[in-house]
Amino acid sequence: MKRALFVLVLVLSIALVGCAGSAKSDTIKVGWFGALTGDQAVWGENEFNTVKMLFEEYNNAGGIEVGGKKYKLEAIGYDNKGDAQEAVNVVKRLTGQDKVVAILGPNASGNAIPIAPVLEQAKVPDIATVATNPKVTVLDGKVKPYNFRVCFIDPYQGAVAAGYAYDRLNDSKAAILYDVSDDYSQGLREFFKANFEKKGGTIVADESFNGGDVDFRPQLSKIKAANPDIIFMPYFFKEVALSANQARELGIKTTLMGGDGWPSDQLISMGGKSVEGSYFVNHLDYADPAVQDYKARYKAKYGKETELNGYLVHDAVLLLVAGLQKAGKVNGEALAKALEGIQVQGITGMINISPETHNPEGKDAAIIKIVDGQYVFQEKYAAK
Amino acid sequence: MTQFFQQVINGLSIGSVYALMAVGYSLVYSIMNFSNFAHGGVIMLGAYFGFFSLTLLHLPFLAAFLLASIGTTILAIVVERIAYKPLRERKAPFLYFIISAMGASILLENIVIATIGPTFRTYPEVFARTPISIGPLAIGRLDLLMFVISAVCLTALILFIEKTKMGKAIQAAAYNIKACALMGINTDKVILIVFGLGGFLAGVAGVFFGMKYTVYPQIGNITTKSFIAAVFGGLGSLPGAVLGSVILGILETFVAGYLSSQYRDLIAFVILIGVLIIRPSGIMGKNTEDKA
Amino acid sequence: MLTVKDLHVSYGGIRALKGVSLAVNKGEIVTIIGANGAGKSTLLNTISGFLKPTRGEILYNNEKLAHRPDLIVKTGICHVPEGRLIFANLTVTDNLILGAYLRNDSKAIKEDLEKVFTLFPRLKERELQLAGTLSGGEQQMLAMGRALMTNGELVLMDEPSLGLAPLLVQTVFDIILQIRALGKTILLVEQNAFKALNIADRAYVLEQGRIVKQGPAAEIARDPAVRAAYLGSKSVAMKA
Amino acid sequence: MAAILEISNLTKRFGGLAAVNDVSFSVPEGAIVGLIGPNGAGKTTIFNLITGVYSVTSGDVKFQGQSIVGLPPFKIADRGITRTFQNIRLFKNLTVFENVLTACHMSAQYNLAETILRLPRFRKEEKLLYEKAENLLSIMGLTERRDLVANNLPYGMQRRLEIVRALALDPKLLLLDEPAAGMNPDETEHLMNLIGQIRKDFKLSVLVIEHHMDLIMGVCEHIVVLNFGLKLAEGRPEDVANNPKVVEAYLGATEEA
Amino acid sequence: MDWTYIQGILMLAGINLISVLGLSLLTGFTGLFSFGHAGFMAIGAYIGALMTVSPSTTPAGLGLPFFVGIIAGGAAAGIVSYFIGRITLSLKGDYFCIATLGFGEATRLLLNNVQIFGGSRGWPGVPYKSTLPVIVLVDVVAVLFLANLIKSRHGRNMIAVREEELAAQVSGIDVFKYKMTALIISAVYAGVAGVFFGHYMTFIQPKMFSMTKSTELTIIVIFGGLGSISGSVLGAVLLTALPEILRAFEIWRLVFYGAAVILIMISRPKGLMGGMELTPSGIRKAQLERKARLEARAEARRLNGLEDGSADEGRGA
Repeated sequence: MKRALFVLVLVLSIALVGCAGSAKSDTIKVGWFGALTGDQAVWGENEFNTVKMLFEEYNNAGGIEVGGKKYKLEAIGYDNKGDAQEAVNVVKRLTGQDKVVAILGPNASGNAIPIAPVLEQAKVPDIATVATNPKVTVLDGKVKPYNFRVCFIDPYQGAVAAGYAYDRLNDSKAAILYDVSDDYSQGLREFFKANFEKKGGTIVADESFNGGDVDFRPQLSKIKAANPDIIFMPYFFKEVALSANQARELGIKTTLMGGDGWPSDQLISMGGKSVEGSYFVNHLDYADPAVQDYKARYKAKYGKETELNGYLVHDAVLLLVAGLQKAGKVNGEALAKALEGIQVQGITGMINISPETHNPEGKDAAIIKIVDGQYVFQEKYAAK
Repeated sequence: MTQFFQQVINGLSIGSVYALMAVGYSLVYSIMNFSNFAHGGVIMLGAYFGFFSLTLLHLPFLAAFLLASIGTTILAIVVERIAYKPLRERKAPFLYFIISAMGASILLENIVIATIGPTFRTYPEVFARTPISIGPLAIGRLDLLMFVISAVCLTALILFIEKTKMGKAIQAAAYNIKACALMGINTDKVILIVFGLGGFLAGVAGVFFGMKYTVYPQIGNITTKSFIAAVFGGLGSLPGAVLGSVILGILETFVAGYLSSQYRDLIAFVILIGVLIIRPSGIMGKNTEDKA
Repeated sequence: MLTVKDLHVSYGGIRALKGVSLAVNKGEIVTIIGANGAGKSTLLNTISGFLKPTRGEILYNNEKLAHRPDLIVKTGICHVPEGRLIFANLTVTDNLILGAYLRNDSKAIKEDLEKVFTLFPRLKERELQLAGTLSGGEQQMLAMGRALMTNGELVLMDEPSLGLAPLLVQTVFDIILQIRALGKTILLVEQNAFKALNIADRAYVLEQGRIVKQGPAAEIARDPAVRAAYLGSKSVAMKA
Repeated sequence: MAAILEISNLTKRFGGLAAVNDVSFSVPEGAIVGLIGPNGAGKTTIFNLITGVYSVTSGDVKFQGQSIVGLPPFKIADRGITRTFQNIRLFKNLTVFENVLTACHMSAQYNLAETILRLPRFRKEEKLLYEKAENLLSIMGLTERRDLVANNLPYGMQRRLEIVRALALDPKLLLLDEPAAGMNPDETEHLMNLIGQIRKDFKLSVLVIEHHMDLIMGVCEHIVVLNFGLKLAEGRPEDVANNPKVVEAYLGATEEA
Repeated sequence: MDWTYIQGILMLAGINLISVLGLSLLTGFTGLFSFGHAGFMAIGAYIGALMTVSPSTTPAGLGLPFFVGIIAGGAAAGIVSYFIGRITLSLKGDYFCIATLGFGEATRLLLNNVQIFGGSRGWPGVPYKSTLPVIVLVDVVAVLFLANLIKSRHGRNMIAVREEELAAQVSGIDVFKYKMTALIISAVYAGVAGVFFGHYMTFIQPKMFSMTKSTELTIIVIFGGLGSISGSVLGAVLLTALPEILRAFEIWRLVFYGAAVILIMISRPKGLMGGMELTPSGIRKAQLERKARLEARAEARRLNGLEDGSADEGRGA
């Protein structure tokens, strides 16, 4: 008992000492959080690495100038395991304990939605990366003052996918398989379905699974029997690869289609031939000259390819720096004001933050096809 | 009709994965009378062992298989020594075992996350993805192999339990561990062997799981299901675990295929509760009578 | 053959044995009588290694016994437990074979199996039946047969007549004599003090975890205090 | 004297085996009745049947003229039958006082809402319960050990505590299952006196299972002998003791009997 | 440390404490283990939110005051627990745990499919109502209610059920009723905790109430010590704070957590405070017990000439 208490006190004191390191006045602390463990850890790691790399680059160049003074940037990142409750805790820690001026991330809408009250209380803005649910920035028709993002939103993505499948690929019978326990997947499915039907197509099968499932053959067998022209799979690459493999094992040869949950190195290594010839909606074209420089820098520093999230967090950093410079002072509230209506040329396109929605308006989507294990850009496509 | 048979094949295939896992739960339960939740973690590590044997050591498939299974056998025994043996010696109530097992399961999962990393690993393609077609029906090559190896492993296990002296000792220990000791049987060794066997099967299950799906630290969901299958068949009964797994596999497939895929898991849990109400110790579980 | 010296055992927070000393010589039947809870079963369970003494020692053929049941069986002590504890989920033969778990001499095992079947013809009839379906008496026979299969020299018997009909009780005691005739030494714990004293050579009276009397069985059986406490009929006779 | 407990044609089967077979006897009001027989004769099973722990296969158990067959154990306890156990079943991790206090619960009526809000009735009745428990402990000479955890009591004291706990229910009929097991002759004699005393003080009837013949012969007015699930004999102690069937089956056929 | 940050941790600890207290009654005092209490929290959270969410956000919302939400959430969980209890309380040991696990998971999966609550996408827009003073107040009330209950005949009857079910029955205790009472009270506590949780997060999602959450609660109860209210309080505060403190250790913290659970089970299975209370009389009792234990040990030592702890074995809760 005594020993247990002693250990506890020790741990507590170490933690307190560890936290006591005070900030230097010429440093701007910026928070980041996302999943460093769990299904989406690949992306979390990629995001945080990118943030660290960019900050280092700024610092090596002497820092950034805000209001006539040079500042260094410091990134403080935490893992929230992709969990909403953890997200709130982490944001409380970042705003309260670490006193960051802004937060970058997360990539999941489920984690970005519940942090709004904490941000509002602390007056610290957050720039989400790939959180595509509309409710991240707007709730009850009111824009949340401290939530921003650099990506397009689900209704738009769903509409793009539906439009491209119906108009360009000339598919009229679509099947959907989605993750019923995932907010992102449910959202895309809903908007795809609505738009596809509005265009005149029919949904011949609408099947779902539960997050964590690894076997989709019962649903796929049912889909096979419905004989669709295309199967829409709005979920993340792990399940995409698994379900694609199983579909091929069942002898399904139909084209597959998905959203921005797809792009990842792992998709190709896991899905292999099964995902050949599939299409997905993406935030950018990997072959776009604008992104090549970043891609190369990342590869040089970390020895591996960047993921999709890296590009978006890259632009989130650009947005942050531009916002700080526009605000002219290191202050969360001022930064939030400055971000409204700001216009920044990012590597994923022109980012034009609307004061009404805090979304980057008018961002084109890129349609990518998997050919020979490569992501091949097809065209920029905007839903009408 | 085609879809019906296809769904039966799907169900059997899922069922055989469950069976390999469920038997491990039942085996331990039969002797220790508690649900060894750490089994899921051992299966997960089995998948990793197999993966690294193939990719880092470049072992041939069968050797990797064996190495992974030996690894999990040792791991299961280590878990027993650390997390359960002290409790056993103290004759602690079964719930302490369960909590300790949960601790072990959290520990295993997070050690993997902290050391190997949280990302998915994909097995090199040992078997082609193209199915064997029988008319309109498709059977995966891996599924077929898995079904065969599951059947072989489970038959071997049942033969071992039924026909060998050690197997008899295990059966005897499941009935009464004290009387077992009176026969000169080292009960500690019996318990180790049971955990070892469970661990071995966990390795087989893990490698198959990895080959068929993927490897990552939280393969929890499917192990939970296989645990349900074990309960369903009656904890402590090996044939029960196999039967429960097959039934659950087919049932789930049919719910997903014919009713609603949304409710697949929900129905699995509702059935679980239903079975417990009608037959509180599962289909083939041993009925313990409480005497005053 | 077996020597117990100043044995103290605590069990479930209770000091069950408080300095028990006794000896069993080769070829003897020694009985321990005493009330429920006097510590008789605790004594047997300690000898066969299930309980750890807090003090004292147990010597078998002048060697200290280990504290592990299986090793103790190996040295040649077998134990027919209270309540029989047969493996109800196995067949009669399997139960017996398990008795010979430590032995590798398959020929001798076969012979012993035949011996057991001669001793208990009822078991032979039910060879392939599940042990759980046997009657109480048959189960007791099976438990004894199973113990004999270990080929131990010293047989510990814990309440072999427990819960048996009078007729069967007599059979059980007859069998105990037959087992002795096979050259075994027997340490018998029994509630049925009369019958036990009848067949035993020597006896110990255990009370409250202590040996309060010892001596030749016939002498103990005549002791008035023992009769009053455990045999009943004398005191009844006195009152009547 | 009217019978407080009447057992008629009571039978209990486990699977095919009859553990209790067509047994009938009764306990007169205020009497101490002994139930004897070899181990496994079905004595404890009869206790379990009376107290509702086992379900009755056939036959009837009447308490104060009303059948109690099919009632759950707690309702039977409520009617006024309580018992002790062969293998002591105390609330092991509670103190002596807490054991008794718990069993006093039936003397209080306050409900849950009164409890969590500590309303006057709760406080009044709780005070009475404490007094009752203290009182019982002092009558039974356990006051000194009041704060000891039951599990740490010596064996004899545990048996005694079990009886006190049973008395806390204000029973009309007390079933004692081998109360003298593990006691030395001194303690047994003490217990004999105690049983006689509580019968008088608490105005109850007692049915007792015991192997100690001294005790049985010393306190019982009436003895029922069971053997192999069947009633072998019953009657006054001296008659039973001299019944040749009883002597053979239980007391032991000896050269001199 | 910054106050808002500490406040956040304290609020979470306070919320956890409410459900841990309930579970403590069920597990620590009545001896029933549940792996499904996250299900009751979920019911509380959703029903509570249904009451308070403004109709303009979600059409189903009633826009009622917070206290209505608390009462409704707790009551809903209580009512559901009654039906669950009816069918599962007769199950024994592992099977009861498994049935509760099944219930918890089934609740979550069901909520995944209820579209008016946003399904698995979750339900944003729950008003932020859980403030530290209110949570502390509810905690105090919850502790007082529980302490009063434990020290009454009802509480003693529950403990009797845990200690020795058969003896409890023949002592006139309606075992089923008391198990049911304990289950309902614990479910109401969990439900209320769920309401506070929802109104703290302002966003609820079925996956917040997974089996992991249930396990976490059970682990807190055991960590604090079975059969001790003070233990539950201590456990809830420490274990909610611990992951936050260990956050600096990032990925290794859950490794420590798992190891700690095993360590507690094998070395101090009664938890921090098993069976003891931090009240004057509780401390006195603990001292008495300690004295008795030391005496027993001294006696054993006198007998053996060496240390032997066997005297205090077999006293596991």
